[in-house]
Amino acid sequence: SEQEAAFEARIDADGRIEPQDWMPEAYRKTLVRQISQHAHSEIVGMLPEGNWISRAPSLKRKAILIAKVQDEGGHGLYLYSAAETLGTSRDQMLEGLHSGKAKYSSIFNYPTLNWADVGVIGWLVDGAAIMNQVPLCRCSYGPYARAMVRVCKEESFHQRQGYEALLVMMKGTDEQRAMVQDAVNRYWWKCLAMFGPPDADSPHSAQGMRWGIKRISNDDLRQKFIDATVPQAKVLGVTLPDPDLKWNEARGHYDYGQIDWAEFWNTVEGNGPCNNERLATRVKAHNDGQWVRDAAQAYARKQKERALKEAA
Amino acid sequence: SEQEAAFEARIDADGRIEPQDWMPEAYRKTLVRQISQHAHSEIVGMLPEGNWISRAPSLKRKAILIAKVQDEGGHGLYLYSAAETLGTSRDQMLEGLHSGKAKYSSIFNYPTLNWADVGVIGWLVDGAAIMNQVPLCRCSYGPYARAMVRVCKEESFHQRQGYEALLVMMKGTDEQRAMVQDAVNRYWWKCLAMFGPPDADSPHSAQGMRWGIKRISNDDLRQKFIDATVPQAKVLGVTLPDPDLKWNEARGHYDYGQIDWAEFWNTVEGNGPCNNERLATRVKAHNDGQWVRDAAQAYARKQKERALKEAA
Amino acid sequence: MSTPIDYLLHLADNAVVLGQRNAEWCGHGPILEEDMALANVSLDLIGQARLLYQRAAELKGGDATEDKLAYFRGPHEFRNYTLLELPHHGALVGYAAADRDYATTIVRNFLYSALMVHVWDGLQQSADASLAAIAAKSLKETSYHLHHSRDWLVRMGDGTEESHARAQAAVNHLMPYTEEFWTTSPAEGAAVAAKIGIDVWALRPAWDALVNEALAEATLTRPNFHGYVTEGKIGLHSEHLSYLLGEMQGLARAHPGATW
Amino acid sequence: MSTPIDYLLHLADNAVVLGQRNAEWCGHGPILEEDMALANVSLDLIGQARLLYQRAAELKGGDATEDKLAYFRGPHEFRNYTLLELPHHGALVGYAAADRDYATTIVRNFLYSALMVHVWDGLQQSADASLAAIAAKSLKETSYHLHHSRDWLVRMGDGTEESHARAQAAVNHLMPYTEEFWTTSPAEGAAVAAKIGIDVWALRPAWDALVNEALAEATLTRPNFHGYVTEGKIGLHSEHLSYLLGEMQGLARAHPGATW
Repeated sequence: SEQEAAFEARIDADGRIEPQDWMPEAYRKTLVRQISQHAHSEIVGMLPEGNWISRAPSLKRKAILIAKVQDEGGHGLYLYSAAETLGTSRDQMLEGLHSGKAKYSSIFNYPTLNWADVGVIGWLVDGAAIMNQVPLCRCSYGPYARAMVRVCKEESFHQRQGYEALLVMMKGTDEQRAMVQDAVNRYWWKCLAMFGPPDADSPHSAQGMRWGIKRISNDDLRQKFIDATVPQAKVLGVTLPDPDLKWNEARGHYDYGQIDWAEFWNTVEGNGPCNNERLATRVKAHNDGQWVRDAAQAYARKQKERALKEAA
Repeated sequence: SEQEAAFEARIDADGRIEPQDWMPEAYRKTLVRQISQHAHSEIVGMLPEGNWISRAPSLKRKAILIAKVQDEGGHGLYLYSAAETLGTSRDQMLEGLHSGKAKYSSIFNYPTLNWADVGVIGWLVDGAAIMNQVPLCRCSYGPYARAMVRVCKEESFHQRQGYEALLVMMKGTDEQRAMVQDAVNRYWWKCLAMFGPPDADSPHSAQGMRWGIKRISNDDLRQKFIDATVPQAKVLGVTLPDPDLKWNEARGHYDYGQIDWAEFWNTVEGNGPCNNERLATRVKAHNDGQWVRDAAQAYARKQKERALKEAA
Repeated sequence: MSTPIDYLLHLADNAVVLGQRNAEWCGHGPILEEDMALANVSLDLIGQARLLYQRAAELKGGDATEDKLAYFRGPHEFRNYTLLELPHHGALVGYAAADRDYATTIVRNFLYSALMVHVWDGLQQSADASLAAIAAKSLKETSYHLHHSRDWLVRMGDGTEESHARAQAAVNHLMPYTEEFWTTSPAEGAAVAAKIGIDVWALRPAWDALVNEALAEATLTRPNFHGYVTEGKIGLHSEHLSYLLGEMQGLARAHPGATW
Repeated sequence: MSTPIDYLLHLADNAVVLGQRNAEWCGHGPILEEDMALANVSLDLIGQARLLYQRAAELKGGDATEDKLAYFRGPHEFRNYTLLELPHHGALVGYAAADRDYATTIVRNFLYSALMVHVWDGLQQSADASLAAIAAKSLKETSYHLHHSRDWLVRMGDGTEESHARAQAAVNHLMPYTEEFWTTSPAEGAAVAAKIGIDVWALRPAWDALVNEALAEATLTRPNFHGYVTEGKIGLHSEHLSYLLGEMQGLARAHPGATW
């Protein structure tokens, strides 16, 4: 069709698609799925870090952590709004999350077991997320691209904060250093898996590339992340738990070991250590909050009625 | 009436009244009120000490405390049973507690704020309770008297355990000693009030004495408690927070200062620091447990029906 | 401790304890916007606490720091209003477990911020210039907290039958704790005498007006007071504070020499 | 740490953590008799933990004591099954607040004691005579725990519609955690090799039979397992243990040198 041709031409010219523009249903669906999944990840991602707010070991770190978790809520808001421009309501998206139909980043299905996890999530998890997200700032769908610009800016800030917190801990006591190493041991491989399956096993990527939603392949992003992170680990003084990790002069990249994809898929399918807890907590918060949302709606309705009566 | 004369004669001869015996309604009512109030005190009294089980600073103290709180539950059970022999069911008594009609010892309306409170409750609160309760072992109503024999034996054990725990703390660090002194400061006056209003203001006592339910007056018991406790406080090395407390050679007793009866009555009337919390906690436990009790009843009914069917 | 320090600790402990409580909703709020709003309230309060502790540490000298004051004092040394340490549910003993109730949270934030807008306003004239500066900053934040909680109080009271009942229950539960506002602790008395602190008693009519007006708009009833006046600000707390501080301080205390 | 010590700590940590959880009901039970029954279970478990820690401290030597082992090790050093540290409610994150659910408590006590009657039975033949003696004592206690929890499991499952639903939900929630029983930790492997410990894997058919029979009598369904096998016994816990230990250890750690 003519519309389709115009859409394709815009995509080919690296132009932006805006909400009022015509777009193929598959493009719309792919975006809603991806953006809502991203929004859900921000919201569920508040839980593992939120777990340490009450116990932060200094008031400064407590404030930083609250602000960070609050930012994640903010990212969730931008992203839900971006997805809403595609005709899906926040309630519909939440229904998808709560029923288990929609996914969120599997990294949040692991527990935060010591205070250093907070720093490591900033450094590695946010670091990996940024690698994934920076290309999305050039995504073909305008509202998503613009949301991602803001998200990436804040995520970079979080990443630096996380790394800085770890630097301070590594300069501290033996126990503090052990906490950092323990957290790195538990999170390193999970972060590598965040880039998704190897390119060879990633059939959806091609269409995403074609549409300008995905810009760089999983394996390339993963390699980029590893290459950037290894020197940071050295500065920090932690060991990355991969005996196969070494510089390959010929490739100009770090080689690395085998990712446990069986474990990854098992967690994605709902069988990770915290899947049930994360989802049930979101559902409980939503259900427990029903009366509050009802109250706000009832009050707004009453106010409207009163205004109408007065006007009459 | 003839029955009444027989009852009076039995009382005068210091004999025992048993459940199957005739008794005046007022006697029955007084006993139900007193015994159920005593039972409620045991149950509500589990809460202030229960507050420290999870935080007991050694496993030995944790075990001692659990056993003690469990004993209190046991006392509640004997006492509810004793009251049931007078024709009032446990459910009826609990309904009285939960609706706020029935009272319990006001001493449990104060918070337990540090670990030493546990020891002080053993030493002073149980100590005062024993003073009150030992005469009840000779109470005219048989089931109550027998329950009290068992209760008093266990309470004496608790009192010694509490005192012993405080002795260890007083031999410990400055902070431990400060905890003990702080707990004594908060509990001393409340314990003196446990014996009830001065004899001059205690109109119910006469009938209770007449019936052999009450044996010793409030002021006499209070004096006895003070005389017994002052030397213990000296051994312990704590200061009792009463500047007027001193030995009166002439009386052969310790003189002591003014009890704040306004505060006492205010707390009895429901306005102490923890009245709402204690009662609401009991009510919540009861309500939250409804489905469990329902399940047990439903299952018992089904089992009975099955047995009948099989027999048929 | 000397007067201004004790008074600063009262203000700081209020802020840190309520900040700790508000942050508990993070990730559990009734709607995403409220998660963020309460995180914001919490951040403001923690920020206020930091400035106040820093000033107290400065006056105290020696090796005092904001974190020493926040993390290494026991419950009996804390000087916050008892109101602020209560969990987010109705009256229950310290070791009870229960769902959080948003009405309790909102009503408490309202009752406290309705006081603090006046306290901070007055403290802008404190003889302690640092405190005056903290007050000016805190006043702006607290005005927002008051707006936020008042809006929700009205929505809940004049919302559904359930929300009205919950809001009224929270008001009944919490209002008695506000009586502590109107007693004068030694620290407050001395601070007022030194023109460092503010006479809270004088703020009562303004607070009453603010509260009564909001309750009326929310179609809620103000319960009569007949009860126990709490004494958190002289260090006599409820059973709840030791749990709150145990959780807040545990990690810091497990690593006494550490820097974070 | 050496083998027998690690193994003893696994057994002791199991007992202390579940003892701590059971005691949380004290004063909050559904009926007075159950308050007392759970206090009793808790007392037995704390008693078992004490004997096991004492034996471990003896083998460890130096200044080790039961309380040092219970109060001064961190969550990552605890070797209990993850099952035992979970709060008394359904799946929720570590800092969620919720009412306690008695079905969760009962189902957990059942699943654990159904294992431990066999473990203690076998350990009566341990090459460590102290452990064998502890096992004989613990077997009697655990048989009572099994009876108690099994009785209630059946009552709940075959009681009302609500109790059935709650019991089934608790079974669905907790059963996956029992998979941890059947893996062999290094400490267990070494203890078995040294004839000090017992091969839990070999107990699986007996446990299955006990569990399946009870579930059938309770008209409850056993869920299929497909999931994550927890690793508490090698020190990788859920988010819940650090809260439990924070509360349990806080006071003792605030007074490191003190005797109680």
